[in-house]
Amino acid sequence: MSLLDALLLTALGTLIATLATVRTRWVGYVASLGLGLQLLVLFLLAPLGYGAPAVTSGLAWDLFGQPLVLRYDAMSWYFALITLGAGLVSSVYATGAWSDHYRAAGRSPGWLQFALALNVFTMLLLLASGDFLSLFIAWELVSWASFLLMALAAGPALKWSLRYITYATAGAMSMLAALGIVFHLTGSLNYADFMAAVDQWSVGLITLLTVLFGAGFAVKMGILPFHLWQAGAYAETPGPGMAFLGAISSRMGLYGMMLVWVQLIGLIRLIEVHIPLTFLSLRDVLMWIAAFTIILPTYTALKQNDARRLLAWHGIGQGGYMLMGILSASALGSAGGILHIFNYATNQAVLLLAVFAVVYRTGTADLNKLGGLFTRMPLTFVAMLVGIIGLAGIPPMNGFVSKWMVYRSLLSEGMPLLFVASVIGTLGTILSVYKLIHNTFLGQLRLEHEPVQEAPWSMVIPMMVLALIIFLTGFMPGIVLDWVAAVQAAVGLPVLPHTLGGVADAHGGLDMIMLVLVLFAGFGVSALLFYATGRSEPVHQLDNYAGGHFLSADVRYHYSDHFYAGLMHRIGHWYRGSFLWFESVVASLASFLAQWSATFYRLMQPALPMLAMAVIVLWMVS
Amino acid sequence: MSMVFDLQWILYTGAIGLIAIGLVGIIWSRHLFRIILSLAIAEAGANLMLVIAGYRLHGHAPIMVAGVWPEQMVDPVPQAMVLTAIVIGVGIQALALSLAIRVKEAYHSLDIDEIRAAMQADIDAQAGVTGDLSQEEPSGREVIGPTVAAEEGRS
Amino acid sequence: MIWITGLLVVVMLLAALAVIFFNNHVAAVAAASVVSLALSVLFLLLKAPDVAMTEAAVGAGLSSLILALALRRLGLTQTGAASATDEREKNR
Amino acid sequence: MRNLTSPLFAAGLAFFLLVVVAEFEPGAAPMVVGQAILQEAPETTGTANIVTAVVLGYRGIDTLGEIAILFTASLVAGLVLERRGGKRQAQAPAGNVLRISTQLLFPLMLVIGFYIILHGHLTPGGGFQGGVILAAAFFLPLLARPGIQVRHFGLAVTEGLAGSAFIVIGLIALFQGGAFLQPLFGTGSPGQLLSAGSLPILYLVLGLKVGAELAGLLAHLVYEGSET
Amino acid sequence: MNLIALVVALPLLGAFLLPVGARSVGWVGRLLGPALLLLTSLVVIVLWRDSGGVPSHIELGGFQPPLGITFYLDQLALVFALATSLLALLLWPHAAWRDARVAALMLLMVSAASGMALSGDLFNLYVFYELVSVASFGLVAAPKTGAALAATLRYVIISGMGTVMALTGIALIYTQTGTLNLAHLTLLSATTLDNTLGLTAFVLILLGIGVKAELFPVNIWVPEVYATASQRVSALLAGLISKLAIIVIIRLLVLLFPQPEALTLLLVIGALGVLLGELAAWHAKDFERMLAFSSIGQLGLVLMAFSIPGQAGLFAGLAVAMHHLIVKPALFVLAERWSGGFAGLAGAGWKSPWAAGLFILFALSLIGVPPLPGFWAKLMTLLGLLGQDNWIYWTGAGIILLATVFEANYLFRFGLGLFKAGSESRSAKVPVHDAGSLGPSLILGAVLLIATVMITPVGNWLAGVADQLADRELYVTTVLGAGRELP
Repeated sequence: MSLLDALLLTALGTLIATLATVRTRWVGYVASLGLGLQLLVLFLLAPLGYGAPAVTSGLAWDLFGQPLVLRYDAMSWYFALITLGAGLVSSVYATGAWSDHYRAAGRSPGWLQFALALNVFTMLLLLASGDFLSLFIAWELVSWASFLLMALAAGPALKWSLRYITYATAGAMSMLAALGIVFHLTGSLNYADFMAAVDQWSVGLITLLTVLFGAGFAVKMGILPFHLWQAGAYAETPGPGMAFLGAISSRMGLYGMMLVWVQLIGLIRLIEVHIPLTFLSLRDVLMWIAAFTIILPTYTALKQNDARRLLAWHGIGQGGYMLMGILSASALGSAGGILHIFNYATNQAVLLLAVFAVVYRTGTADLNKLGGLFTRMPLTFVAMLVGIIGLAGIPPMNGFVSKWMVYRSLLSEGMPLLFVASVIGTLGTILSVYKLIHNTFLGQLRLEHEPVQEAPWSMVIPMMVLALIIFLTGFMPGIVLDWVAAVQAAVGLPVLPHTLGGVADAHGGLDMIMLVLVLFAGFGVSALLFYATGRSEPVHQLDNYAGGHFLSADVRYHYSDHFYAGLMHRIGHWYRGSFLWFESVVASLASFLAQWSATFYRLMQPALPMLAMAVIVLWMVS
Repeated sequence: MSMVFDLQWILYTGAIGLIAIGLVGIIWSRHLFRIILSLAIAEAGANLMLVIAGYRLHGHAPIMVAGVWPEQMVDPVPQAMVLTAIVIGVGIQALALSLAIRVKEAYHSLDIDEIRAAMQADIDAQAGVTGDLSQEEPSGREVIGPTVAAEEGRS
Repeated sequence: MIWITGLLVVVMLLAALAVIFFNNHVAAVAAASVVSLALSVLFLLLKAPDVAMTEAAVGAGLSSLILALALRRLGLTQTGAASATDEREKNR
Repeated sequence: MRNLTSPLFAAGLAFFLLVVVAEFEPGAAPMVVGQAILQEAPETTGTANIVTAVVLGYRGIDTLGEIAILFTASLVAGLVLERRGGKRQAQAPAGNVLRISTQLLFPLMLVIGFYIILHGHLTPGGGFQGGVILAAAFFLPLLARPGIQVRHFGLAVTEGLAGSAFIVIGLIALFQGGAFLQPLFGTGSPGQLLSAGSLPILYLVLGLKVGAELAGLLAHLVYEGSET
Repeated sequence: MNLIALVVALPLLGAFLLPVGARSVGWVGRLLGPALLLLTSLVVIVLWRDSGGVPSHIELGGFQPPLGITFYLDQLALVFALATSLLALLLWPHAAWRDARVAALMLLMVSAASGMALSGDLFNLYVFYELVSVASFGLVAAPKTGAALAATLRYVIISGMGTVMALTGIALIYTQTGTLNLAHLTLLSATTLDNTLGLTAFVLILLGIGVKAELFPVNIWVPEVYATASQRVSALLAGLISKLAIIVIIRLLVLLFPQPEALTLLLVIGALGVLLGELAAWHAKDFERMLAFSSIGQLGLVLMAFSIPGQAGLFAGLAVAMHHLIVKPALFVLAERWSGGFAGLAGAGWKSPWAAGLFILFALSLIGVPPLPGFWAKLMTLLGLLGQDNWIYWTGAGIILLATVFEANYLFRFGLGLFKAGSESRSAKVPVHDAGSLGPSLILGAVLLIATVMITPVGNWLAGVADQLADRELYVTTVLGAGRELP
């Protein structure tokens, strides 16, 4: 009965307890308690995060001659920590005030909590998979669990969740094909045989397996060709559910990629595989896909008018950074990529919780209908501010550390074009993130939002905790870098030498503690000057003037409608929607084939095909 | 001997000819009554093939009659099988004819294509579904159609 | 023996073709009973008396009777040499 | 499209079958099982007509299946054609010649029918052939006097009882420790009317059943509606 | 062991007596059918317990095997005989309670179906197959609507052609081998049927019996018949009878035609069936026809699973067949209340949550979502297909994977449609399921869940059945007895 069994059993216990109390009022507390317990058990497993050997579970089945092994290693522990963290925060957020609001809207928060607990359980199971069969089983369970979470809010969510499940099944089927090929080649489905046999396989076979496995994981991760479902599906998920999905659910795809591409096949082989007629290797192709995944979704986020859609498109973009970092295969780059999973999870979670706090109070997430909430909801504003600073990658917050590491490794590994692409991506991030905070909090408060108060404490506390985590891991990134180093060791990547403050290497590295202290010193001096000299006097938000003459109080002068109209005027024609076009081509081809086959059954005279088949087959036979 | 070879050829051409003509009749003719008739012809052909399977040259009928030894007799087993097959054929023919009578009453026509069209229309009507041959609502649009993604901006 | 079988088979095949290509349904039923009659004689030649009797009684006798009755119920018993096409208009 | 392809495909099928069939050596059935049955049948079943031995003895369950198929066919035809209180078409009364000849023919056909059934195990013929003749016999009065009511219930009872008798005889063999449908009551002396144990009884029962079924079928076909 | 013949004889006796007795005896006549079915399932259970898994055979009429007809009782035959009785009892059509003739037709179908499962004689299999199809003509035409009658007529025509082809196939085999007993044929097949003639006979019989097994070219009748017949009859036809037809084909394949061409032929037909079935199902706009096309697709999958050479193929095929045997009838029973177009059913899930929950469970199992047995069956099939070094098998596996995506889409398009919110969907006109109409689905759902929990014992048992099915020598020695001189 190892600790891993304890973890899985507590997760199962939470699930059953939530199901039992799904109708009652205190289902939220039961779920949060359960998730907290799981987090505690995970801390008991903490040595894993610092390089201890993998823990295997006592429960092992032998199904149809295939042993199912469950084990946790440093990577699983790292992902499990983020999953449980995101799960706990979302569950706490969903209890209390928000659940009453949700119940008033006619939906049951109990089922939302159950879906959250189910997602957490299936993800912990996925992270524990010790061979291909349990990987595939857990993978299907995770996709169907997130399907349940998406489909909970009926209405538009049904259409999007159907679209998601079609993509997810296609991905799962490509994984099943890869699984079948591996079984055919090695005769068994466990990782050891795969790693032993992978040396003798031909280049074509390795590319095929990489592509097939990769397609399955890329669908979940929202990597470029398969990203169309993610924004809409996540945006329609009810409140905390979206925070959970945005933070960790698509990163399960990354876990799969790291497991198969990096640990089992090994990046060295991907680098050796050269694509004919081009100078690129397979890894370079994947990195360019990651680069485009950074750029395109981020600039689509720019155009969104709904805050949830904006952040959902961001989720896809940031996924590209993580993949780019890991694929750079250098100690610094891969550490940056893995660290970015943690950082972005916290940033995305806090931003989404802040947006839903705004929705809780104002009832809408439409950026064209908000503004000036800074005066009414200061704490939510602080949380969003910390989130966007982290997301944009500006020093005091943790986002800066991981993005710096990725950029630094791109340069030192000699990939300048990729560096340029990711910088364009960051530009897009900063623009869209600023639109988010400006249209929501800055500018002038609208008439109808006068009575708005701060979000209730049950929602503010999780946001504040997350903001604190973002700042702390930005101030002392060493905490997370220890875990990242353990993950690198577990996966077979070069381990990054690091200190509490950041990265220590020959070229001066990065020391966040020093940097943040200098920054605060600067703020301190300017704050001193500003407040001490008494020059400043508070001015009412509406007491302003434009073009030399005063504006009366009833005229709201707030630039928030179609925020980037000017920019769009210039780069608008670049949005050709080529992927949407490609998807509709595939859909209409399939529906044409379907109509033909239906007509085959409708019009065909019964006897003719029978005779035709008899003659054709006899001809073939003789 | 050529005589033996010709007999077998004649019998088999007869049997397979009957089957082929029966199958052509079923597919080619448009009138339901003719299809049922051709079905009977095809089954007659199959029965003939079964009997030929049991025929032995210069054999005797499998009836214990004085002066005939079992070695000279023809194989009785296919004859038992054909007995059953013939009666099955008539059973199915009677069934098909009674169905044809009722179908003519229901759809007032015995033309196979008209019946099929009327039946399909009935099934569609009963299911409350518009037949997909109508042009006004192309089928399968709503599944993953581009309109779904259109309103959230191009990407 | 050969000539009789050969003759019978030819008659049978012609009758079978007639079943399909005759316009008049009553004639088609007649052709069908000719086929089964020829068939029962053939069975006799193949030393299968039981089967011959069954084919005669069931094939020629009963099935022609059933077909004739069905024709009457379907209203297709006009004996004139109406062609298949106008007959379709009639029973529309 | 149909008019072109169907003869083509049928010709193709015929050609392939002929090619396959050409390989058989002419007229020499292997008779692997047939020869053994021919040797063994007279002693084990005691019938002169070996085909009857095969139909009722060796392959008894086939024949049981067969009468079940005929029973189902007439049941379904009845189910489909029957309509409560359907209007009776006013049919022209049959001419005198037909009426008188049917009165003459009716007993004759009954005798022939039962003769063929009872001698099933001795001479060619048996339950099926005799049953058809009986059915034709029952059908004649319908032709002669179109208006008369057909005692469907009577037909159904004979049909049901005859069928179940067939199975009961089989079950008796089963419950006496033998196998289902095992011929009973020994074999008697071959060639005699009362030889071959239970086979003639089976054929009698079978004949009655086939006769009643087909009569019912013909009655359904003749009348638009019919009381049952 | 001879009592097994009761499984065929008793329902037949009941069928003969029912039309006679039904009017006079009233409810006794009505209860006779289910009572007989209970009795036959008891007989099978008792015999199965006594046989203890060892196959045996009985001689009908007491004649030595190659001459007389034998019933071969191995695990496969017994399990399908039991499934026939139990499923017929579970899905006893409503019309059968009122009309004695429909009850008689059901009894005939059950006795013929168990006959098909048990019989060990080629022509006897054909006769039972013919009895099953004639009985199914009656059951399908029972509603007596214009569409039902026309659909049945087209079904009769195509079955008629199937009969002709099957008869020709049997004639060819008999001309070549001279015997009809399957064990004897197995011995002779190595020398006589291992050539083009053997394959021609197999193709003809395959097309003949394939009509009922919904194989690709001959399943034109499926959508019309399942859309017009009553849902419980369609459930029986799609769930049970099609499996029996496939089991007969597979027994012939394993015993008489072990050539590889036959297997590739099955694969090609199966693949075309899957592709066309799933695409047409995706296109269907009403519930029954969607289920009809999905059953064509599933049976194509069963055929592809059986086309894998060796014991693995039989195991995968049996797994998929048994899984479909449970899921499809349950879905058709759901269709009793939820018949008609999808538009009329929007929001029906809110009013009858149990039915919606059951539909989701069955849909997940059909698609192959892990813990459910559907996943294991599909996994075994795919691993088997991908395990062959032959590009046709790999394209077959690809087609299955593609079909699964379509399956997930159309099943959950309907599933989510059930929960489409909106005021009009909660109105009264949406059909509602109550406990009565859900009975069979609930039982079959419970069976599915039990199979999910006990997947390993069920898997091992199925592997045992597949071993017995694959073992040709075991069949021959059981039926003919070792060392007997043969004619």
